[in-house]
Amino acid sequence: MTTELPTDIKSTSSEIQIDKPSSKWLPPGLALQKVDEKIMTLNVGPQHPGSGHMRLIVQIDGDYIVACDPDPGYVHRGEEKMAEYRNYITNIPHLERPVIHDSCNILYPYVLGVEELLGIEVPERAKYVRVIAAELNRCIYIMYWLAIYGIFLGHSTMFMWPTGDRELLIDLMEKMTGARVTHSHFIPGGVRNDLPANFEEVCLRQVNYFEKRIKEYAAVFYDNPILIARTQDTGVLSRQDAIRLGVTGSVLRASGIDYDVRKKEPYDVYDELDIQSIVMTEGDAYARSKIPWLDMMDSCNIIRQALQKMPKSGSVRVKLKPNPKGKGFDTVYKRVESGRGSLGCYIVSDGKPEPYRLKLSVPSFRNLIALPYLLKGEKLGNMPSVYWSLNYWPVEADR
Amino acid sequence: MLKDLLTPETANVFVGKLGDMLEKAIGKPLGYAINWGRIWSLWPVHIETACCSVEFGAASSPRYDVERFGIIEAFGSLRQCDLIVVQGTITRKMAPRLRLVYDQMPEPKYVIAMGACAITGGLYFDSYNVLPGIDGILPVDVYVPGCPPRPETLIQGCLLLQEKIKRMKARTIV
Amino acid sequence: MSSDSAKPTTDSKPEEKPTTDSKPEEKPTTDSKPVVKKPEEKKVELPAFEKSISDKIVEKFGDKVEVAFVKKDRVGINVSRENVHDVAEFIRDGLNYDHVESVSGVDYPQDNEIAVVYHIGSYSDPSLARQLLVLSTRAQREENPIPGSDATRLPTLRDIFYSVEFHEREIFEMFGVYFEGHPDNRRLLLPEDWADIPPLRKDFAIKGR
Amino acid sequence: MGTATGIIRALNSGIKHLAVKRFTLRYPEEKLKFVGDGYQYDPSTGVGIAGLKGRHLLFHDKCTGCQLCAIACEGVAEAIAMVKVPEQHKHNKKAIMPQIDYGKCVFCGLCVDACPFYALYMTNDYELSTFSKEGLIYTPAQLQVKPYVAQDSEIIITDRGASHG
Repeated sequence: MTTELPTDIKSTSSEIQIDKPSSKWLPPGLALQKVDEKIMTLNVGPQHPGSGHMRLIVQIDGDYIVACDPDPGYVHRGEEKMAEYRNYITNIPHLERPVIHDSCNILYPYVLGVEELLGIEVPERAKYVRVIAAELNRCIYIMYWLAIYGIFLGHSTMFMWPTGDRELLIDLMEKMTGARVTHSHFIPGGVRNDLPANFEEVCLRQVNYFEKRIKEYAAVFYDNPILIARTQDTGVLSRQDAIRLGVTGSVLRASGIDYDVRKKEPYDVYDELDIQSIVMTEGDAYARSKIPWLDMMDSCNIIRQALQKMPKSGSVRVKLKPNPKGKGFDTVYKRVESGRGSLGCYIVSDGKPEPYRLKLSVPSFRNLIALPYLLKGEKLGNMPSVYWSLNYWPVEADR
Repeated sequence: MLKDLLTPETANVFVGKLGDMLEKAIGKPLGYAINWGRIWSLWPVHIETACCSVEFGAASSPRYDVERFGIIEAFGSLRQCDLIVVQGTITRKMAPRLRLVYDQMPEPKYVIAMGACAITGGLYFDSYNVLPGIDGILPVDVYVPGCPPRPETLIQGCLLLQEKIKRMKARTIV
Repeated sequence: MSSDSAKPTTDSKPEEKPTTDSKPEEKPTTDSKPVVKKPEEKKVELPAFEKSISDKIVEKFGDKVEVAFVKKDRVGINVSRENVHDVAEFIRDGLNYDHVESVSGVDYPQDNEIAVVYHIGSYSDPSLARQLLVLSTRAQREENPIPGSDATRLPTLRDIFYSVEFHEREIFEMFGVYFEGHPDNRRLLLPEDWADIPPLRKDFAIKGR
Repeated sequence: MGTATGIIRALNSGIKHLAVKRFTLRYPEEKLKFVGDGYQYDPSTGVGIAGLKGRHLLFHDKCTGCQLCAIACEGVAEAIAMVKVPEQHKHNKKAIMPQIDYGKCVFCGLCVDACPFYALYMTNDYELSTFSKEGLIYTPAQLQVKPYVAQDSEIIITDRGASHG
């Protein structure tokens, strides 16, 4: 089942006839809209294993999805507003909450941006520690994503194995930072604490074992004919449309565009490390689900390189003044490659200890736009695989 | 003598006393048995409300394997569930939906507030869109602190809930 | 919460007036003096490639556009709201930028304006992979906003960059900027019963602050 | 690869796991081993010491009641409140010490970073679940007690897979 690719993308979400808010207006889910005799409106979520913290309002004709209107915002917590009332240091625990299992990566652009605003030079060792933490966190994120992908497809083994194996890396992060998922480890000017004794050795051993483990997933999951039958040629996103929709991360690379921020705009020490960015050209759900898995092997490689090149001793943190502030009006936009794609942070400073405006440009929100487009014309049973293959984490999209 | 006692006036009293004795003899063990059944089949509703669901997933991973205790098994329909674990922040948009889910669950039902956001609002104490804790909308049985709580803390909370159910009267909740 | 939000915040002092009117000759902030090391003042020269991009835009539009800053990998352009559509079209067709990465609103109550900042990047042109073009425009700000039916309006860029669709919906609900021509100006993230002013405006005060 | 071979390969890969060691940590009986005694901070060098961010430990003989931890927490979670303590210390004129509400605390450790007198550390204690909200509020007297946390297992990687000792 392939999607008809229109030459000119029309609005998909706007085709659902939802009345403008009025006094009698009900939430779109509670008001049943009668569109056609044949077409039925179906609400998936927010309490549904296949949607998570968001709702998809789908209209189906028989088994085929006619239109889909995502309804995010169930975890909208106003991070950006609250950031305007907190200084650059106390913002740190807040800004990692949108993706707690990828918390180093979501904090990364913010920390880089604040360093540029304040003009702080980071010690060399701290840069390597950050890269290791970020890559470990990327693997932790992808493993959790993979586990839920398995559950979505009814593949329970693929829930158990990744959640189990990701504990190996969580254990490493816990040794490093003292918390399982919410590390609050990066700070403008370096990292909070140095690595514990003989961390390098333990890290190398566990990462090697981890890599051996994830290679086994090929037999049970990626080469599994049932998975291939369910995901191949499902939700195809062509190269041209991927560019126009402005998607990012694995979704983009599955459509044949070689774009990885670590490679194109290297931050910290990524320019000294050898990174392959994996590109596939099919653009279907199978390619989108395979790229993160290959990314993890790449991450293991990067961790090994970083462990080798890291200075064995030295400072990891520059001492900051209390309440650091920038000089006058300034803006900065920094981006990093997170587990889901390019993650940007736009900070407007007006010379106070608090940011004047802070905007997180999150990959989940950018990928969401592809969902109504991809689901159009798919079977309803393919909805979970297409939805989760977009690498979408609702808490992040809502912020 | 028995005949004297069993006058029509006192018969009602005797039957009532007999009922009380039966209640004491059978009711307590029966209640214990009912509770015993309940504590080993605490199945949660599959509702993720925020980011604590990551550690909730980790609790059922092979490392912690919370199903050893007969609790928190990943399960389908909310009409057959008796535990709701509120996994983190409840926003103003989510709150009516959470209550809707809770109301659809059959009695008896238990609530675990997981994470600082569910207990008091946590980090989001001054956010414009977050409820300061879920006490206002659901009766909470056990509080599991942390942001997010470690799986061990969640398991400990679940064991506390089992302990609590064991001491509850089985028939107070019909 | 609604009662708090009615009163304007006090921390937006008029003397610290943030303006984007900085000239391109001004030194880029990437080279701002570091606190810890490198205390020397060095002569700033603008990066050549970024300068050529901004020159192309200035050449085409003359004084309709204003170059806000030219930093490493970032070019900032300020446009008035009448010209933003034309400039964006030129950016797509003439300069090969093809998608919008982020759309942020910034509220400036002291200027009585709301800035909408588009960060535009390119996937199809490898030479532009590092670059981001920061296109900034400003909408008129109303003291008592009625989102959708007051003067806070901007032309949409959705027909040029399709990827702004959800971003512009977010700006609409968070700042009350109505995008004319956008087919789908509906609420996205906030609860359905939200009746307060758009929350990311500066005069919306959060609890206890 | 044909459909049948694919399925057989998948089954084979699963069956091999019967020989792999059990990864489960039997939690209430055995507990995880952590690095060090919990997260600590050295104000003189400005670098932390790696460790678990668990429940706090307050040294009454070092706390001066300067409220820096409460100020640090103000922007994060407002979990720390300064309360009167009955005991008198020469360095603590106001006789106030932090009281931590673990219903609000997010275990970020920024209060430990803020303390200039080595008075506030974090420990390995993470078993804090209670029946009531009030039970989560730890007074200075409760924070003084150093918890005993059994630490007896660690991930061990052998040829037969990873396990907990």
